Parts: sequence; C-alpha cells; structure tokens
Amino acid sequence: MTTSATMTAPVADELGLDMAALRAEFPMLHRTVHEGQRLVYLDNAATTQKPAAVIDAVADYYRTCNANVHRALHQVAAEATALYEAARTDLAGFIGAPETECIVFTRGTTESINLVAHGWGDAILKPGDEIVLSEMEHHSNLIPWQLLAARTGAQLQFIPVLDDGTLDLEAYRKLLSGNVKLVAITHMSNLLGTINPVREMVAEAHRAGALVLVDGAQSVPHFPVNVTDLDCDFLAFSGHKMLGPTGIGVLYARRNLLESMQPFLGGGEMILKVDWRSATWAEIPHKFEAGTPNMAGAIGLGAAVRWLRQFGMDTLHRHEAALTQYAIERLEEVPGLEIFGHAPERGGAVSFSLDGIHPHDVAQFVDQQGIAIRAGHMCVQPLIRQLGHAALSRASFYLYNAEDDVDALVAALHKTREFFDHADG
Amino acid sequence: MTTSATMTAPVADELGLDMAALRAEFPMLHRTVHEGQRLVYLDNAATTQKPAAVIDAVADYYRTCNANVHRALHQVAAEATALYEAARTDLAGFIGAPETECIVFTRGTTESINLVAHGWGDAILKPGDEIVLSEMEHHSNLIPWQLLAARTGAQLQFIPVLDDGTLDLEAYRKLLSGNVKLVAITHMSNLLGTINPVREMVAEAHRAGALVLVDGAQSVPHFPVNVTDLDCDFLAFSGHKMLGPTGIGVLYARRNLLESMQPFLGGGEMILKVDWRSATWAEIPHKFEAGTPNMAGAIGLGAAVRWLRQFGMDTLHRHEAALTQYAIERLEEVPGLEIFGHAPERGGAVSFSLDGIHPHDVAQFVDQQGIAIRAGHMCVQPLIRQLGHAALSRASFYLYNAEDDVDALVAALHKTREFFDHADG
Amino acid sequence: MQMDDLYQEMIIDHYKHPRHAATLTDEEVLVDEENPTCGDRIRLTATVAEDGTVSDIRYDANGCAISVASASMMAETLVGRPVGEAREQIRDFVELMRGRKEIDPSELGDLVALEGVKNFPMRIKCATMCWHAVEHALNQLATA
Amino acid sequence: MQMDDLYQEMIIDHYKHPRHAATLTDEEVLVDEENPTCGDRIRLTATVAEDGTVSDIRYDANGCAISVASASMMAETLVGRPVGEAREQIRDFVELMRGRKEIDPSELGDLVALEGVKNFPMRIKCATMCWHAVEHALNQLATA
Ligand SMILES: Cc1ncc(COP(=O)(O)O)c(C=O)c1O
Ligand SMILES: Cc1ncc(COP(=O)(O)O)c(C=O)c1O
Repeated sequence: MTTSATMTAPVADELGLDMAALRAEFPMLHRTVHEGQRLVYLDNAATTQKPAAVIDAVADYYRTCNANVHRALHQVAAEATALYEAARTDLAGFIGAPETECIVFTRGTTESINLVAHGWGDAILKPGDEIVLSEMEHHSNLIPWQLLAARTGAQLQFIPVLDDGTLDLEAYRKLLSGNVKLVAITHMSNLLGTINPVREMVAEAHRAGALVLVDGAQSVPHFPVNVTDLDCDFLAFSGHKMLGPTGIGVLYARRNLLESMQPFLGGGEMILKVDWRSATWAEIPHKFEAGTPNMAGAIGLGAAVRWLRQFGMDTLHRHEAALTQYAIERLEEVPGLEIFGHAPERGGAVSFSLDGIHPHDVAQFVDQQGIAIRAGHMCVQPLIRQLGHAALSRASFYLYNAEDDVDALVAALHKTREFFDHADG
Repeated sequence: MTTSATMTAPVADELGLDMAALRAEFPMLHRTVHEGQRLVYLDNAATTQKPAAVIDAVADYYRTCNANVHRALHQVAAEATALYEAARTDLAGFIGAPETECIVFTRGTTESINLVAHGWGDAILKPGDEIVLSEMEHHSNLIPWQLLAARTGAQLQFIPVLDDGTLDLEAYRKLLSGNVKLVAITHMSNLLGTINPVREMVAEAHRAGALVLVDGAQSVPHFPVNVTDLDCDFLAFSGHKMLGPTGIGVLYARRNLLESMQPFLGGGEMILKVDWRSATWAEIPHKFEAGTPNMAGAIGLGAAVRWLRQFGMDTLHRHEAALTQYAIERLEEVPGLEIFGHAPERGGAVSFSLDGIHPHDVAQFVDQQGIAIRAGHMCVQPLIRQLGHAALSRASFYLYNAEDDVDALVAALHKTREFFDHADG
Repeated sequence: MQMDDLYQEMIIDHYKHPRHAATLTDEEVLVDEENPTCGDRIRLTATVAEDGTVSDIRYDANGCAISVASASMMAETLVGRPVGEAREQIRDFVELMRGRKEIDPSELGDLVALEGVKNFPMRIKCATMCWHAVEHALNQLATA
Repeated sequence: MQMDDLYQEMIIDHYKHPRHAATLTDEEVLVDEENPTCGDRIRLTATVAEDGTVSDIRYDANGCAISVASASMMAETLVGRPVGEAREQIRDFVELMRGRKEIDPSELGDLVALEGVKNFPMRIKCATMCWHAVEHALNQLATA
C-alpha cells in the first residue's frame, strides 16, 4: 500500500520527507476500504489520523501511570500530574505562549470558544456592544456569539467575504469604528482555505480598543502559529485536528484576561475555598479546569506536538502548500468542477462543486473508490448558502498526503462525471 | 505480583471471582512503585484503573476507524459513527434509560451537572426559587448551583448530615415544603460512603413538584443503577471512575426535559439551520453535543460497560460491600484511627483520621510502602470542616481489590503510627 | 466500483427524469421540508379525491440522486391508492429503510431499487425525507 | 521504607517541638494564611528592631509534619538576622524547593533536613507556605 506513495511525491522529496516511512507510522493508512482498496484519507480538516507515537502515549498512560491529577500525593498521581503538566508546557511552547499557565485544556475549539463567551463575554458585554465576526466563521465560532448576543444584548457584525475568498478588510476597518469589544476570527477558513492576515487584523483591533479571539482550529495544526507574534488575546484549537486524541483542545489567553475572567464550569479542583453558599477560585489555569480533566487526551496531545516538531511546522506548511497547488491544478481538469476559494494565501482545504451532481453523490462515489472526502455544509451554512449552494465537496490534506492521493481523487472524479453523464435509465 | 491476590480473597471466592485472573487484565496492577513494591491501588473513588479491553478499544479505534462522526458519509466516518452511537446504546442499556436519545456524552459528571445548571436552570429559575442539596455534596454538585443561584437569585438549601453519616430525611421533608424546583443529590457520598435512599427521595421530591438530579459519580460505577426504577429526572456520571477512558461522561435526562432545555455549548453539529444572527437546534441528544465529541472516549466507555457486564453490577456491589466490611473491621484495629461514615447502607469509600498525624503524612507514609490512598478534602470542604477537620485520608475500592490490599494498608498504617509515636528528635 | 448497489439504473433514471415533478407556486405548496445538513429540500402538494384515493402528488425536489429518485418513485407508488393504503406503504418504506422490516421484493415494484440504501446509514435520510413530507401533507389534508 | 529522605529525624524533632511556636491573640496576628486544599494554616507575627534585624517571629501553625517543621526552622533561621538578609534567605529557600537553585549544604544549617522535600512535588507547598507568610509579614512591617 505505502509503496505507491513513493511514486509521485516530488514536493515531499524536495523537503526531505520520506512519505513511505512517514505513512508507515500511521496505522489507519494501512487499512483498506471497500474490498481491499487503499484508504486515501482526504478529510483532514474534519479530523486527522494518529501516528503510533500518539496512540501509544495514550495507551502507555493507562498502562503505567493512570491516576487522578492534582488531587492525591501518592506516587502514581504524582507521575500522572507531572505528565499532564508537561503536556501543558509542550503546548505552551508549541504556540509560543509566554507562560505555561496561559494554557487551559478544554475538549476542543468549540468548548474553548464557549468558555470565552461565558467567562469573558457575560461579565463584560452590554447592550449595544459589538462583536465582529467574519462571514467565513465555522458554526463553532458563530453560535456561541449568537447565544452570547442573546444573553447580553450585544450585536454581531460580519466582515464580508470577497469573490476570491478573502476578507473585505476595508469593511473590517469601518466596522472597527463602531463600539467593538471583540473580534472573533478564524485564522484559516475550513471551507475556502483562506488564511486571514490575523496579525494585521489584531493590530487594528487593538488600536480600536477591541480584543481578538483567533479560531486556530485550522491554523495551529497546519503552520507555525505564535501567539506572541500574533499578539492575539485568545487562541482556540483542537487536538484531534493535529494528530492528537479526541476530546482534548486548548484555550490560550493572556494572563490578565484569564485572571479577571469568571470561571465557566464549576466543580472539583477549580476552587480554593468552598463554603456552603460561596467559593473562591484556584489559580489559573486550574480555575478553568473543573472536574477530572481528560488526562490521557492532554498527554496524547503533548506527544502529538512533539511528533510534529521533528518535521517542523514550516516544512509541514510548505508540503501542504505545494500539494494544494498541485491539487487545484489537477482538479480543474475535471469537467464542470468549480473550486471555491482563490485567496493568494491559502491552506490545504479545497472545496468544490461538480456541475449537476450533488456533493453527497460525489462523496459517495469517490468513497466507493477508497477516497474519503467530505460533503455537506462543512459547518459554515450561511456562507455556503451565500455562495449559492446548500452543500459542497471538500478535500483536505495533511502531512501524510501526497500527489498519489490527489491523483486518485482526480481519477475518481472523472469516473463519477462519466457515470452521471452517461448512465441513463 | 498477582499471586498474592489468591491468598486472601474469601469473599471473591464465594462470588466466583478469580482475583488473579481479574487483576491480570489490568496492566497498571502489574507495575511496581518505590523500588519493586506491588502497587496497592486504593484511590478508586478518584479514578479507576482500566482493563486491557478498554485500553485496546481506544487504541483500536485510532488504528482502524478514526474519523469525525456524523459529519461525513465516507466509509470510515460511517464506521466511526456506528461505533459511537453503539456506545450510546450500551450506556443507555447500562442505566436502564428508556431511550438511547436520552444519553448525552459529556466530559464527565462535572460537565453534566453544569450543563443542567445552564441548559435547564438559567431558563427556569426565578428569584426565591429553591434548590435543595445535601451537606455531603461533592464540589461538582455544589459550585454549579452556587453559580446558578448567583445568576438567577435562586436560594440553596441543605439537607443536614447526621452523626452516622446519613441524611436527615425529616429535615429533607421540611425543606420540600418550600418553593423547591430542584433537588440535586449524590447517590453515594465519596467521603462517607453513604448510599442515599434516592428512590424514596425522588418520589417525595416529585410529590412536592420538584425535579431531581442524581449525582451518580460514585454509584453508577459500583452498583446497579436504573433510571427508570429511580424515576430521577437527571443522572450524571463519569467514565473514568468505572474503568472507562478519561474525558468522557454522561448526562441522562428525560426526553421532555432535554427537548425543552436550551443548548449549553454552541457550535458544530448541534444545529439544524444557521443564519448569520440566529439558528435552530438539532434533535436530542445532538443539541447538547456541540463540536467534535470525544469519540475514542465514548467508544472506550462502551467497552468498559460491556466488560463490567460480564460480572454483573450486583456481584461487583456484593464484592465491594464485603471488602468494605472487612476493611472497616481491620482499620479499627489501628490505634487512634477514627472512621467517618457509619451509614447502614454504604459503599466502598472509607475515610479516616489517624490521631495526631496529618492525613498528608499518613498518605505519604503508606505510599512509600506501595499503597495509593487519598488525603485531603476530597472535594467536600464544607462537610470536612463541619466534621472538625481540614483533611482526611481515604481508601476506596473497586472490583480488583481484595483482602490482601486491605491487609497491606493496615500493616502500613501500623508502621506509620509507630514511626510518629516513637521517632523523636 | 460497487456503486451499483446504491446507484442502480432505476435510480439514475428517476433522478434524471423525475415523475410527477413540477414547479409549484407558493400557494400550492402543502409542505416545505428541508434537511439543512445536506441541503435536500422538497416542496410538495397532494390531493385526495372524494373516494379517498390519493389523486395527485406533485413536488419540487432539490437534492442528491437518492432523494430525487425516492421522491419520484414515492409519487408513482402512491398516486391512485386509497389514503389508508398509502399511509401503510409510507410506514413500510420507512421501516424498510431503517432495517426494521423485510418486505418481499416482488411487492416493492420500482422501489426495490432503493432497498440498497439501507446499507448506507448516512443516506437513509435522503431516501426517507420525501416520504415523511407526503405523510405530513396527508395529515394536513385529513385535518383540513 | 525510604521515608528517611522526607521525614528526617530533624524534621520530626521540629514537628514535635516547634521552636518559636505560640498561641497568638487576634490582635497580634500579622498574617493568617491557609491552604484550603490540604488544611495547612499559619497565623504569624514578626517584629523588626530599630537596628533593622528581625527581632521576633512567633506563629501558630496547623498542618502536616513538613509544614510545621518548616515553620519552626524558618523562625529559628530568620530571627536575629538583618531584614535584607532574611529576605534573601526566604528567596533562596523557595528557589531551592522549586529545584531552581543549588545551595551548599553547609550553608543551610538545620534547613538541610528539608532539602528532600523538593523530590516530592506535591509537598513543596507544605514547606514553602510559612516562608511566604513571613515574607508577607515583613512586607507589611515595611509599609506600616
Ligand atoms: C460524588 C462525586 N460527584 C462528582 C464528582 C466529579 O466527577 P468528575 O471529576 O469526573 O467530573 C466526583 C468525583 O470526583 C464524585 O465523587
Ligand atoms: C475553523 C474551525 N473552527 C472550529 C472548529 C470546531 O472544532 P471542534 O469540533 O474540534 O471543536 C472546526 C472544525 O470542525 C473548524 O474547522
């Protein structure tokens, strides 16, 4: 199976990536689907596969030092706590956080954003305050603000998406002249692939007195992201989209924000002193980690981050950029195929329509040929509707994908095209 | 190591449990601590160890069918979704839930309770409404209601704990004559071991027009719990305390409640239709599962439940009850040892003080002899203070513990006693 | 390619030439149902004659091949039947899709082509949506 | 038992016979610090003489052997020293516990008995709490 990888991977070669060796580390890439076909996994924006290093880190935790962290002083608990906190340090380093305590473990991007909406938004926002989002936000960076707006009377404003899939930055500047308290913006669109100029947008928001939350679900896994450099106030991302286990993610926030924010979930280990009718809170980050955390998840995510570091996020980005370029060229060969998103800065999520064939039929057809792509609204319903569709198809890449995967997809799409064009009752 | 298990396990023998074979399935029980000593793990109320069946279920998920559930129609996603939903069915069966859709996956008990406080409480409670808790509630079943009370103006009332560690049910009845909207009560105290008469308490609460949330963190893992029989409105519990992975738990609620409740977290997959400034919600339980769930966690918890079923929860309960009885008798031999909690109905969590020796010193001493127990406030600060202490020690049991573990603890406590009595500078 | 299981010739035929499809005016529409998750949408109208038979079904369906073909076959199957029988047929079809019922293939007529859908859990909704829609339309006509 | 590492004779001696321990009236108490997580609590008072030396430290400590012994040694170490030197000693000890500093054992005096605590991360707070408390007391005296 993996030998095919070596056939067409000029980009990988150039970057010194040994695709066969790399794929060998991912057990899932060795399974077959639909009667022995190699699995061509192109749904990485939804979730990525896991290298053995991560699977083993999780299993080893359960086998060798499983205990509840922070709560007990016996040996196993001390080991578990040390591993859990070491994972926090790994994550802090990975995103260039100035302090380890600024890393809060959550279930994922969605919980991280909801935490900010409750812990920061409920206390701060007043009727008439504005939250600026963009039209390319994932539901997870949209619904929490809709709910917050309903609770507080704040207003949502949207930065329009231009025809090429970039944000209308002029419109953004105008919006900033309003009473904006928060800008919540995705770093990379999971639909259009657009990479937004977050660094500049943060600077402008700060000049206007607004804080900025960056949805890093599609950026942190794919290219170097440094919170100190971006100067953002909040960053949310998910472990499962970057080789990590399910059920773990991160909220980074500035120390002063975390310290002043209200806790979100109440429960064990987020407290300092508890009376019957009142309580005081633990230090950050523990104030935001009520209840038993996902220890195995955090430790597995730490392992994922260390695994990624052996390649470097820059290599990963260059590999994906080249592959995406290749994919776009090849896809455009397919008759009736239209790609959405042509930003000059874009990552490896390529959404498309195939004229006259519903995306679900497309995905089903290519799946039958061993190729996993996504079809649907990709959790950006309002934007998809605005583009004149109810659903699209999407191929999205990760480090272990190469030209052979794209070639397989393109061949399958040609077959799909033929089937629907020629089949007739 | 495991051979010692066969030496003293008359209760297990009687129940037909082969302790050596059973322990052999738990990799953690084969590790040693502090220079080759067998790990005697008695911190099960904090978190339990995992059998190979659970560790493998998690790893196998990552190795063979990892994909984002519900979102894609490719083959791997279909398999992942089927496994995830099968786990939901397993959990529904395990607690006798009438319908699978009444099972919401959360991170654990703490998130489950917070979900109810927000999704139900915020919409329903008015100033002057009352929430009845007991004085033995874990912080996770106390702080969320304190926060809710602060948000809504509702009042908290507490059922007193009597000297023997049972609840003052007369006082409970009196409290119910108030304007009570919710009773939130633990099924079993993690400090005193008391098993509360939840079935009767639910009936009385319902007669008074109040709903009942049962904190099942210490009951669902240890004895048969059936929501239909209890007739409770909400039940919260954690996977990691019942052989399952970390980062996964359950909220059970009646269908009509789930349907009328507001969503808690906003994000992907909990929506039906999304516009820029408003949205409608998915069917239950998905309405409450925003974002990518902990798939591996849920699937691992399903495996845990199936593993437990081979013994039956009744056997587990009888084993633990007999072991607890034995433990109490043996512990009382230690000079100056006082046990807290003497309810006639009690489970396997035994808290104690050792006259003149701080619980942290006790725990540290016995740890050095290979025995993991807990010392601290066990997340029930106000009750511990009321008992005249700031901290206690606690030993808590699970299926894989036997008399040899208790014997080891008792011997270690004797040594601790001697050290502190005789050592002198 | 094992797609024949799902995309049988019959399905493609109905998809490309949907029977009873029509452009409906807003006034005509009895039910308008949408599955925003996949973008399937059906606007539908039905008439029940004096004698209690389903005399007409017309619809405007937007969706994948499975959903459009299913609407086409649904209309063809139900038009002309007594309402009670139509309801039974609807129930049977939905149960068939959910894998809760076996039906003798000879009784299914063209619908037999949709039987394969039950092996694709993610697509079952595509096939059943229009059947739910027509059921809702019949309910409306009954209470009107 | 490898407990000697942690519970050295010296520690048990200070725990059983804490030096400078006292029952303090509420008026005397300068700082009252508590770690609710483990129930350790210390109420403490200190005096700085005209010449700038720490002339007195008394405390009422409630906690585990490590925390009580640490308070006892702390008082013994600091009383009689110039404030500046005392502050330095506090900082050094805290850094030692956190494993961020090596100190020549000969300079530690009795405190050497506490060095083993740094290998027990969960217990470090037990040993450092009283040192933070006395620092806060010195701060208060400085601004008073
Ligand atoms: C009675 C009780 N309730 C709630 C909890 C909280 O569970 P978790 O930390 O898994 O959310 C626990 C355990 O810590 C408990 O013992
Ligand atoms: C841009 C973006 N934001 C947020 C999310 C939500 O992440 P999660 O489902 O892991 O919470 C996703 C992925 O689904 C995403 O692509």
